[in-house]
Amino acid sequence: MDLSFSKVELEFRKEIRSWLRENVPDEPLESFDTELGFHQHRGWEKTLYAGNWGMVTWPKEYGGRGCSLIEWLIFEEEYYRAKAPLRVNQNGLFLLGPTLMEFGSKEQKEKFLPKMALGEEIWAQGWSEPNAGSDMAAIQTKAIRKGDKYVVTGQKIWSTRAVWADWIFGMFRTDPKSERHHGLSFILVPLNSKGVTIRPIAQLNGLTGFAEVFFDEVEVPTHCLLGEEGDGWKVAMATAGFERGLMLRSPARFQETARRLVDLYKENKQQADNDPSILEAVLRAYLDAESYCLLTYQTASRLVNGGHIGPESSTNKVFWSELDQSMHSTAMSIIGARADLMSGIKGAGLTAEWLDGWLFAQSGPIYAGTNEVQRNIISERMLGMPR
Amino acid sequence: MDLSFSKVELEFRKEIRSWLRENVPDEPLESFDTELGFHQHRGWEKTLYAGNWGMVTWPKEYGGRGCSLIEWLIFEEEYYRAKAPLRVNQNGLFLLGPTLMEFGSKEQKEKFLPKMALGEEIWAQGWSEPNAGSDMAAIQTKAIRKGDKYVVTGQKIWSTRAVWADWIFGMFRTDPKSERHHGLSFILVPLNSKGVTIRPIAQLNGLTGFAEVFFDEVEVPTHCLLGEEGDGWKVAMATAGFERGLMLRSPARFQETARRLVDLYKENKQQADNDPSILEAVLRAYLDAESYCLLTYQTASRLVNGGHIGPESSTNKVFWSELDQSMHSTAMSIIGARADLMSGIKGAGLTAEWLDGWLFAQSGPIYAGTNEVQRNIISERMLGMPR
Amino acid sequence: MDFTFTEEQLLLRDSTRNFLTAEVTPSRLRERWKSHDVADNDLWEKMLDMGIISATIPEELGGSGLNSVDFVLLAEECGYVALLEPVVYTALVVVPLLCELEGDFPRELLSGLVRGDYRISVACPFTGLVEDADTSAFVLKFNSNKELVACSVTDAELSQIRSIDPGRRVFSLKECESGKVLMGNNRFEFLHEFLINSMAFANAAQSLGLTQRMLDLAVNYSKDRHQFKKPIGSFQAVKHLLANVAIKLEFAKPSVYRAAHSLHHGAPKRSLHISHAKIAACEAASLAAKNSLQAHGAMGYTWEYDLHIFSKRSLVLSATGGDLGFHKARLLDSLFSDDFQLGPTATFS
Amino acid sequence: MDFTFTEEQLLLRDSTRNFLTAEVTPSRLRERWKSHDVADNDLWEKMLDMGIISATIPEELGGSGLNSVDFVLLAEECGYVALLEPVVYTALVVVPLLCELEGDFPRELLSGLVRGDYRISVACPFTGLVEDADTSAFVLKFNSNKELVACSVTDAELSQIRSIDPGRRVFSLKECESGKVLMGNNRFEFLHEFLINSMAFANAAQSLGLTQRMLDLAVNYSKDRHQFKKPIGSFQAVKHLLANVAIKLEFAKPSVYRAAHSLHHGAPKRSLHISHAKIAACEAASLAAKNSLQAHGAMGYTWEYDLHIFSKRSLVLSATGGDLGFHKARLLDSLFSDDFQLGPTATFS
Repeated sequence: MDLSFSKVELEFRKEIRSWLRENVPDEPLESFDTELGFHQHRGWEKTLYAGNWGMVTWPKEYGGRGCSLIEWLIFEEEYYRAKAPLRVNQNGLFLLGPTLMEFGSKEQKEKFLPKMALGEEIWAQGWSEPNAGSDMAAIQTKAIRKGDKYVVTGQKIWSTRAVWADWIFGMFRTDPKSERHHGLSFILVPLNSKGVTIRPIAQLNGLTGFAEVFFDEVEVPTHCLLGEEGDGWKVAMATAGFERGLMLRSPARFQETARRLVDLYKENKQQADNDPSILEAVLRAYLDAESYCLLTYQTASRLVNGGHIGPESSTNKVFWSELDQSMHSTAMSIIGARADLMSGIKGAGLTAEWLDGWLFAQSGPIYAGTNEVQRNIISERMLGMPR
Repeated sequence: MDLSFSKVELEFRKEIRSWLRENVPDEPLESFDTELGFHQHRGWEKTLYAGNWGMVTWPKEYGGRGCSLIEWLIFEEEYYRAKAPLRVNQNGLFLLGPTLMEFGSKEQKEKFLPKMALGEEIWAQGWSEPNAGSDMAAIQTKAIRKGDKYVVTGQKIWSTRAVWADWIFGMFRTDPKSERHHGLSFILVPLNSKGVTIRPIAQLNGLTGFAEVFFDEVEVPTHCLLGEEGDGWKVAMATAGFERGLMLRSPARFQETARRLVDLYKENKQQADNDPSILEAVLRAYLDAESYCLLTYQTASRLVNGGHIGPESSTNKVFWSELDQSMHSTAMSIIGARADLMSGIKGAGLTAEWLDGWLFAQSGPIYAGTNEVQRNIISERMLGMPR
Repeated sequence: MDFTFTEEQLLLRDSTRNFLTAEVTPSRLRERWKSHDVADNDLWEKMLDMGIISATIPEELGGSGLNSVDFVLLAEECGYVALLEPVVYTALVVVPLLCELEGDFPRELLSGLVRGDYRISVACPFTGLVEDADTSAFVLKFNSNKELVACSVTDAELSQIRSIDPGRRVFSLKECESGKVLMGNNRFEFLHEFLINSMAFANAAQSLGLTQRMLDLAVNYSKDRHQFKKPIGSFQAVKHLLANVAIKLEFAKPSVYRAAHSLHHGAPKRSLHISHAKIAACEAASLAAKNSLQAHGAMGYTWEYDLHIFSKRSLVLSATGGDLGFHKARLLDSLFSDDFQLGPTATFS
Repeated sequence: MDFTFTEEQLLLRDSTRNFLTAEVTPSRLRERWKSHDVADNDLWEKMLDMGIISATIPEELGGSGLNSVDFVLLAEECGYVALLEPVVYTALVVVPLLCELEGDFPRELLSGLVRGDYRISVACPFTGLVEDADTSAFVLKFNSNKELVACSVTDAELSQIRSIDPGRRVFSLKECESGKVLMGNNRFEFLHEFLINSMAFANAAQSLGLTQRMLDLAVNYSKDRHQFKKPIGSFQAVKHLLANVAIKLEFAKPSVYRAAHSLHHGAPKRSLHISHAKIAACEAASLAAKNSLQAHGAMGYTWEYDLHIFSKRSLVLSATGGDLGFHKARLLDSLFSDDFQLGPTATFS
């Protein structure tokens, strides 16, 4: 055990910090759930790529730097510290990317990864269907093989980023006679294909962060199959592991929120101390964000040493989503009488930022597998309790 | 709505307060989970009865005063305020008593109620069996009718007070071919019957508050059947309603604990304020104990006006048990570094009292139907959610 | 001692419920968000005709003379439908405040309300902001001299503030000291507390209704929505989420009804009781918002689905009328004062 | 940066686990509660032979020279079996404290420990009480002069104090100022904090083990116990109770391991890290005690069943070594100091 950074790691930190200082836009971009914001964020991805920061953990030939997971955490820390824009291509970079790395052919990696790192191809996810939410094995959308093509028919829903994205990945039923988690395959579909219709869905903040995607006999070349036909469940479970585990929610994100919360408390101490629950909540935000960081470094170290992510990644999902909710609720309590006011009054800008985070935090226990599902996984697969 | 006490109610309060002032023993009795304490408490019940305070809500002919439920609450308030001994016959007075009142024949009422009020016959409950805990319908202990007797064979467990009690009530399977909640009957069994063996079970505090009761062809006269044969489930559900609902846990009990907690906080303010979670918890103890009192008065008023206790009594059980747990945990946090020390050091007496309450509070979410079962009842019967 | 409502009170609640659930539908609320009309005058007229708007105005001035115990159940129903028109504040804040005042002008204002000539709003004593100022003729507020004044809205400059709740219309208004003085500053302390208590109580009562509405939505959804070939409401995890809301609601209600009683009778502990009610009811609503959303999954996170109409309103009701910190601090002050009675026997003393 | 244990460290953990789970069974603990013998000398001898007792003593004095990172996993295992003999305090409190001191006597005491001549305990810096004083030859404590002294137990008058944990042997001892001065009061501040940190860390590490043990008991029980014709562990309500414990434990662990590292390296933030670890681990144990009991139902509430062996011990470990209030206050002091680094990049700086 050595909890100090190596010289190489320190150098890396210095490099990314100085690059970000020079390149992060002064003004925050519009939300990537707006058309303008989406294009701004795509532009930012290109800037990152130009600095060779697209996805530092990937091998050089795919647009990366071959960095270790520890360096990835350092990158993320500097990224959040610099308040750099959120990654519009997170579905691609953090979910599909690692899956491609594990299950993709050389051709697929070459075809998809560099354009992903570049932000030229932005990815939506296509997990859920109207009748397959928590119960993902109930997927019905078909992809029937005809020669060198799959013909996709059906419907996906809650596809984040799908409104303006270029590609979607997801599970499709390639064996029409199959049931549950058998006969599914992991397929990548260009969203500009003939027969694809996208209906944006407005979220609680009024923006269209997700969409319904309808497939009407959409033809997809068979080289868009990831892994073996019929192995979709296995491939998807690996992706879900990344989502809950290391990649999707960097500790830095929550540490930055905790830092802002401590500042908010300090600036409003007198008002905040009226409510005796707040100080405890602020302390807990700091400790829990710190714990999340520690566990992540521990997991990264384990992976670097040849270990694997197991069902304990579900503990992550529950932990960060509840931490995020609790931090934002605490902020709302501190803001108190003006907690709902978004603009038109002094201090409303700050409130609006917290409110936006608060709304988003409400979705944390739902997306990427509800926390109820995660707790089932923890008890069944980690603790071995009966189904 | 009139939230003031009537002249009659105020007079009643005055009378019980002055009687208690003169009669409550100066020194606390031993725990009724010891042999000595059990007999002391039986003596106290006789003293209460001599003052005509055995069970004030019962009709005069059964040893009561015909008081209203509101007067019952007043009685309980004064009782806890005076720190009078806990009622060793609570299984009889608060659970079986109301059940007898609803389902008992005139003869049964005359036979059982006065002796219950007098403390001459102290009751144990016999709900659970080794394989029938949360799943009460799995009861297997048989009571087979032979002529004018039931022959009881089987085993009950977690029977509170059974170590030294005189009678036990419970559900028995009178139809040996029946399943689940059919074919059960509610029967009263003298514990000095031939064939009854009692094995005391030590609790977390080392005392034997409950027991296993073995029945080996125990003969019980048929007049000990309460309600119709085969109607045991219906009768028992009514009893369970009393248990969760109005009678078993008076608000006064928790208000007294909340008062002690506020005092404990005030006396140890400096130490307590080190932990920022404590002040909030103390405030919440006060508010929740108050809320519990308010809801109880509301329910009592509803019943006085001809209403009934419904599945919402399950909300009571969850609420008071979690309140009790939380108040005692908070006390443990305030006591801090000496929280485990029961005697031999300054202040240990106080700690021992809180510790004893803390241990007992741990059982709150378990007995009288686990809180998991209660939450099922709330969601299914009160909210109408599917089974 | 009788902690029940009368048959009459319950009947009035039922008829109000029938009216409101028929009229104030989510789609009507959504229309209002989009419309350029600043008020739903049709609805206001109907509620005026029903006597709800003037319910708490004394009978001699043409109202029904209802007190806060009579009205609390109606306020709950207004919360249940997330009524946007300021009916509850009119009946529970504006009218009681005007009734506290002597002189002709307050009586005139009350009569105007009965006639439906105009609406009157109040400035929040914490932020100075005014809800529905644009549809009001007068705003009641404390001026910098601590006098209570009635400002004519036509004289004031309004600027709208955006709330996360699309149904909330709230404004800051430029100092209008020129308003008519209703009461000198010798009664400032009393009236200031009176105003806070009225608003807090009104918010608490509506929060009960909001909680029930969010719970109903989630329960119904959990029966319809199937996953793993079963309604999701048959899973313990979902059941217990909603059972917890039911428990919170069940125990919040009597604290609000007690507050209604204390307010009506001017009980010495009324401020305490109202703070208790505000905390209990707003926390119930906030748990309902959280757990109902969780029971809905992604569906509850959409703009199209109605849940957020109620959850956003519950956020507003918690923030206004004194936030939780204000009410907790007020309770703690009492709890630790030397003469505070605690323990059994102290609840109704 | 490498946040993993070495193969060697893990192997030592495994062999210690095998030894302890075989030797320190609940029935052996129960024997000890009842026995008049004040110590399990047989067990102590075995652990001395294995080198666990002298593990942290420098090699030149005959120990194994393990540091706190090496030993933390062993302390966890001692917690897992609720070991009553004061092995963890010896290795993590007494030995490091003596190693901080100069002069012959501390070295002599360390050598005595290696030889198994006697045991040494420390007085709690918060209460002055001494665990296992009756089986010790010396007690390390601060006298009223703030000097660190080693008192001979034979000179002191012991009086036993009853703990809710029947396995805890704790004593007050009459002022024995006559003890040999080990260190003058010029280092009082440092040594006082050192002592608190050592105890808190030792308790945190053992609490992880206790948590795991209570979780294991509950998981196993939930597989065996059937109700409604199913193992109770198949009900979501029971599953989620225990999943919550697993989550707490999973996130408490790295905070304890980081504390071990900071302690070993004398990191400037070690006190903070230890407070964090103490809170996280003791809260995990306290949740485990509560939820495991709930999963067991009445069975867990009996004296005969083993759960309370571990839950009572976890209460003791939370109360001693600085209670939660002490550690929270210490953290808050830092958190709000002007130069405190927060946010991403501050964790390992």
